[in-house]
Amino acid sequence: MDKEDLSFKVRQDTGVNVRECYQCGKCTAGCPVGERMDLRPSVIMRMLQSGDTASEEEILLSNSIWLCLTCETCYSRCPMELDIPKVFDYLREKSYAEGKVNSQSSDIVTFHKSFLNAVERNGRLHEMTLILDYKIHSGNLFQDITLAPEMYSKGKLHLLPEHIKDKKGFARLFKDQFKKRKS
Amino acid sequence: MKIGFYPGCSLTGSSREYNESLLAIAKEAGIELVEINDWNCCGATAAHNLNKELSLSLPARNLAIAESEEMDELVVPCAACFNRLVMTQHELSEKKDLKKVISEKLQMPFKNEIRILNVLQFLEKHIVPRLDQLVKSPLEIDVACYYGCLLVRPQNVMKSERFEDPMSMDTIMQKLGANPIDWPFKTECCGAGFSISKTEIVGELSGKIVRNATGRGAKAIVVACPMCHSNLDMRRPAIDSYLNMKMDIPVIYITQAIALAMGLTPRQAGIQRHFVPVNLTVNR
Amino acid sequence: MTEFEPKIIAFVCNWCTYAGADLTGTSRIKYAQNVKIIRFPCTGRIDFMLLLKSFGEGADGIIVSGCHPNDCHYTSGNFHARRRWIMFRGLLDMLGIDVRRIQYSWVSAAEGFKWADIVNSTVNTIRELGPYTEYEKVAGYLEKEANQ
Amino acid sequence: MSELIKKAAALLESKSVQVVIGYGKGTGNRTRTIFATQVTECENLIFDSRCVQNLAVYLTKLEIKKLGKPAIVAPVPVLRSILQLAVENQITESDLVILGITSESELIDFESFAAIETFLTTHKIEIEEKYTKTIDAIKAMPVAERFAYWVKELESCFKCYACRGACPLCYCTRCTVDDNQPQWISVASHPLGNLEWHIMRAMHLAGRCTDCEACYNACPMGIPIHLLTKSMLQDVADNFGSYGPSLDKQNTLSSFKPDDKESFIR
Amino acid sequence: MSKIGVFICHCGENISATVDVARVAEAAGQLEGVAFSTDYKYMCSDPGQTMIKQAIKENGLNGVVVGSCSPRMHEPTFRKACQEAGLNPFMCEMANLREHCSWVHDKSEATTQKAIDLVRTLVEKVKLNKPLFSIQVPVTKTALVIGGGIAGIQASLDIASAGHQVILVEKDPSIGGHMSQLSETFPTLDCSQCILTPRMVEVAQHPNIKLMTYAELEKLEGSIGNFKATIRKKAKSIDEDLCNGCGTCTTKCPTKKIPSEFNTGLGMRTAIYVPFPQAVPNKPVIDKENCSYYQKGKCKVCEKVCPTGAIRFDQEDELVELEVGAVVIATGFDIMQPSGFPEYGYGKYKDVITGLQFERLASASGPTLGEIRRPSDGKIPEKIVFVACAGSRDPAKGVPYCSKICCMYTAKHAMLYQHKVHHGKSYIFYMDIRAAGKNYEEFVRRAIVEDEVNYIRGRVSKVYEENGKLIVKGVDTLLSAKPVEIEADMVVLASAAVANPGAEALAQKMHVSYDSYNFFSEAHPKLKPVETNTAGIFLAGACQAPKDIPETVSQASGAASKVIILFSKDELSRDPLIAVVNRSPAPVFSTCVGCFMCASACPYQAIGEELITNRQGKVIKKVAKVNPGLCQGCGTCVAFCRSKSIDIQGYSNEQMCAEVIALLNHE
Repeated sequence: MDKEDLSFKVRQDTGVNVRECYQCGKCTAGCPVGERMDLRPSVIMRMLQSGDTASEEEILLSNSIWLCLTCETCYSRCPMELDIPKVFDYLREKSYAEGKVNSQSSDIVTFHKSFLNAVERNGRLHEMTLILDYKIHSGNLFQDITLAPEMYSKGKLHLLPEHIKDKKGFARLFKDQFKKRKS
Repeated sequence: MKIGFYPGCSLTGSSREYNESLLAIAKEAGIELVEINDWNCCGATAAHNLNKELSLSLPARNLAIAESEEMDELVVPCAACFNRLVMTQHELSEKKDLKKVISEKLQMPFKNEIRILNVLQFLEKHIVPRLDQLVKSPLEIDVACYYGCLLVRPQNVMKSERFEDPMSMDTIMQKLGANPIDWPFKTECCGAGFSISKTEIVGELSGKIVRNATGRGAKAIVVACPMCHSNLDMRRPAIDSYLNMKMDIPVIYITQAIALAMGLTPRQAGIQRHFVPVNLTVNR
Repeated sequence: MTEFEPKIIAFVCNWCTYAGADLTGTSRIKYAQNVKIIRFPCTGRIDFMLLLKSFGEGADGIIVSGCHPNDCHYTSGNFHARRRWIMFRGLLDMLGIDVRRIQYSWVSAAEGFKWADIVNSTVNTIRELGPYTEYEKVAGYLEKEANQ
Repeated sequence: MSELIKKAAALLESKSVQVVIGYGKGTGNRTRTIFATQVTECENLIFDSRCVQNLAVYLTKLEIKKLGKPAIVAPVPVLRSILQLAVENQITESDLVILGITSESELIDFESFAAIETFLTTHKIEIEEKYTKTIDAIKAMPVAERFAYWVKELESCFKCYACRGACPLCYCTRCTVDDNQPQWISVASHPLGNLEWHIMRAMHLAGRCTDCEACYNACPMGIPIHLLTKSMLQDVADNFGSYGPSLDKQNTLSSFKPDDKESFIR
Repeated sequence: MSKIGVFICHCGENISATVDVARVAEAAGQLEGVAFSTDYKYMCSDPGQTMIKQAIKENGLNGVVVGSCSPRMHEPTFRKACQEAGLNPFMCEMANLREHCSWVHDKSEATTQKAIDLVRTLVEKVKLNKPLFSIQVPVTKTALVIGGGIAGIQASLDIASAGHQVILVEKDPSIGGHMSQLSETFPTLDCSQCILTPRMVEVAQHPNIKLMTYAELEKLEGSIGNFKATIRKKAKSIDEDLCNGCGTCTTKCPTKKIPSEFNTGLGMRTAIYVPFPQAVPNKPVIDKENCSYYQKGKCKVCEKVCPTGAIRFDQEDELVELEVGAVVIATGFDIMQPSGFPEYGYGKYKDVITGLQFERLASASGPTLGEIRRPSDGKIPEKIVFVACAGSRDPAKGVPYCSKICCMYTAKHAMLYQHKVHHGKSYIFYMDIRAAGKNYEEFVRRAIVEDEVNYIRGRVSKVYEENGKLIVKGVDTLLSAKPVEIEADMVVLASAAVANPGAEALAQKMHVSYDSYNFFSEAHPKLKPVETNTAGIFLAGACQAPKDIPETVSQASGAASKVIILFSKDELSRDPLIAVVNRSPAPVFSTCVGCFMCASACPYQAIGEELITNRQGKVIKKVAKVNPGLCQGCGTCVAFCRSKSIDIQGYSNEQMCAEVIALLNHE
């Protein structure tokens, strides 16, 4: 494994040695979103094994890594006990940091960003803030337009957020970490 | 003994009824759940998808707070929060250098030793032993116990033995007088965090779950996770559109089932907050 | 100053650990050079006097290893050896001879990995404990006398 | 102890034995060992609290054996040694007559070794608290300090082997310390040789020692070597249950249980 | 004066790649007492051995150290070479420079230094070696064969046909083993029972074979040539001499609902039963666990209907002691129950079965008389999914190794299914097709091309039931890992072949080594595949590792030939590495004081008493004495002896002490 290889970095960060994968495909077979993926989990493992730069780029640009639900089914059944979700976490973080998020996944990533924005702001998630932030950033202004009032009527939405008290200490956790990207 | 309680964000909002019913049954059983002070969001899926350090530091702050309040146990009813907290505890106990980094960020004493209980573990330990006295009106219906992903996987970290076919919720439901069915979708994924961003995926995955449960004769689906609940209940229109038919099977929290069996009113159990109407007297 | 290289002597039985160490070799698993093996027919043969002799001759650490309980080629040599180790270990401890310097283990003919692990972890332990200067001082008396 | 004298005399008289091994009055307040071969010599036999020497040591000595069949005055510690010697095939019942003495200084007859064993079940070896406390204190020292303590204690040993000579269980024809092929232990007295000698002596007594303290009593330098054997007695009890000689039980070290504790073995 | 020769082997490059062999030889040459030292490419080769022999003769060497591979590999080779040069073979020792040095360390100064240390240690040892002479022991020419499957049957027949006595012990009521359960065999598709049953009958009728069924090894003592085996004959509750095998009892027995082991639970048997119609011996046994009389004290129907009065309810287990000269272990294998894979639904869904169960379904003698019908409702399945590697090559939940036979039998299963259900569809999920064997690859190709079995490269993640179908969620990794879902009527799991549950206990009884999977270990993976590390005990068949039938039969014949070689002489020589009690001139005679702690510790009861008498015949001393025929040379007694009066030849106190000193002291 070359130090420049993505597989080497994966191993350093997650402890997963992709060479152990013998391509049985059980991860893909059990993946709830396998059908929808452009690169399926076992294929991504194979591409990582190849050490081929173009393949590595393809992985980071893929839709698959964002479609993964982290349901852990693949890991729980993998005969080699490879922690694929952890590998995907690493790939996602890298793809996001390098601005390589697949356009089809932008709503997923927007949602995650809105989520963390909301958390950073209040310390806890205020669902109303999240939904509004997501709507603005995703442009899906009319999605679930009837849902919010119904939730509100069932007492499931609060208009005002709760704040945590130790704002300073909490802000430290976000420092130098997750950057808001105004995209 | 003080039992610490970490509600998590959902329980203060979209899954209020889970919180209400849990506190109601704890009160019935004479157990005090002490909400830990100034807790924060666990970071959920978003944090571990985008930033590893945040995915560890956010849960770690809560663990450190619980420790500082000298809690022996911390009950985390939300399966997603539970999973993040346990994963963090595991990761930081395996990797000492990482723990050092996080501890420095927290600037709090942090031993990483607290015992974290999910709702089923909490019920088994503290409520089930008292159920014999507390069950007033048994629920005599066929139910499908749905565990989802986060309570059972990864099995080595969650310490779940029967991760393909868990039974702990089934056993509790049996004790409430219900008949839990044997079905193969107990731990299939519902679509989790895609509720808003990829609603159509939730419709498909949750639809398969609802279809199998209904097909096997269940009259209600019992859950222990706010995400599963909102996907199966609130996202029913997406499910119906995927299945191309209207499904009316209700989805209740295990804590609501216990509350009802204890004879509490549906309102006390928060049943009125559901999107799919709940009628549990079907096969009486 | 060069790094301290512990001198470690290993007393192993022919049937299990010696064969296990052979397997380590056949499997090309690497381990530290510090440990050198002396072959015995059985752990039952390993006289505590030889362990004592080893410290007297300058060993920093000792490994004693044989067949797992019930697996002894000679039925019960390892069981007898185990009793002897228990008593010997207790006595050494009472005398302040550091029992951490003697690693006892069971390594079967199939445990090539375990052998490498035992060797490496023992080398690390002894490296941390440092040279056995206390014993050397006692043992060195003779040499000093001869030199004078 | 007129009864003892009478009994001993009768044994010699009837030629049931050829020698009576017992305690007699020594110079000053001390006692000495008496080997009475004549009826008249029995008059000198005494028994009181000063009689602590372990007479069993003579049972395996060639010079004494030459005198013929012995009768031996045997208070409890001697009885224990006799039993252990029996376990080790060094004496047989027909070889000797035992003039047993209870802790209440009363004479007691033993028909067989088995009878001794039965008697000893009510006279179990017990390590006095003052010793257990000392042992605990030594074991509580940091390991290097403990080693230094013993090296210092053993410094005064000049290998007179009085400990060996006094021990009823050191009956080897040739002691390993005298073996030079190979030279297990160097003969000269120096720190390493002393340490090795005492380790070897203690190990050879592992599971055999009956805690008579003869070695310590014999040591001209007062080295607390009995602490080593006492500590090992504790180890025997902790690891294998009981200690003390037993005819049907084999020696601690020549027997085993498949489930002996082994927490220290990897 | 020692004149030692040191011979350092390069072992091709195996040693010389990391050890500076020339330096080792040079350093050895400078040791005191070393008269000759050299290195050579292959010491074990003919020129290498010649070099040793010449050096011995030319330099008058009286000791040899060969620094090469493990003595466990070539000690006999080099000792023999020395002997041929006129040197006592026990004056030759080996320093293990390969397994314990060059293979486990990188090339460095320290590695070479370690090699020098090892050589010096053995040089010091060999200086103290003494010429020893082999011990001759008589050979009992009876073989014990444990296990009556095809391996045990073949080994027994071969040994018996060579004219030696064989005792064949089988734990079940009949011989036949797993092979008798199989339907057809790959790659020829001949019927398993048709080729096996004649052999079974031959065993029963062979004058040299004594068959003991429903019996197990209880204890094995002694050593090569002279073992003493204790066999437990479990009570069959039948007088075998009186029973004529009419079968009336088995038809009348009222307890009929016991899952048949032979039919892997797919059929039922009675409490008094013959496992299968072709059983040998064809006489029933009573299964006490399930018999009404034994369990409830009432019934005795079998006794009433037996025409010969052969039922014996009071029969007890019997222990039989046998003298044997060699043992063949042929205890076979077992199938891993796939219940460790809950995702496959075995145990939950009746129509998810193992490969062995499929064999019974496909067998003409099976519960469906050879028709492929699914267990749940007896319907003929229209679609079958076979899952290969359902336990094998799965370190997480199964075994890491390849079970070797599954690829072939799964191809066979699919083929048999296609032959019997022409319109049916079969799918095989596989990872690799391992068809290395005569006509094996051709067989698999036939299944794919002619019988249209659908091979899908990928594993199955989950099997579950929906609407009466088994939904199999798999993947086709050859189509960009496309998820595949098949609605099947039956699923067959090729579960892993594992060691028998009793293998570990049996190995411990016989003191043979076994691997981490509890398969018995061969003495050398290549050159001694049928020997164990315990002389006189040989291996046949799948008890050593998963094997197919041809391989099993060849190994059985191999083991048999080893036994026949052993039996070809009346006496055999044993290494004289045994304990000896010292002797010295009068009046000491021996330093032994006769405490006999050695005797109580000896695992072989090899230590007895010797009475030393004076001229008048009076006993003056009782000392220990080793019986050289019984002593196995473990040396436990040596470490016990306080006066160092007992010592072991070849590992003597002097030698071991010299080794310790030499190992720890370099310049």
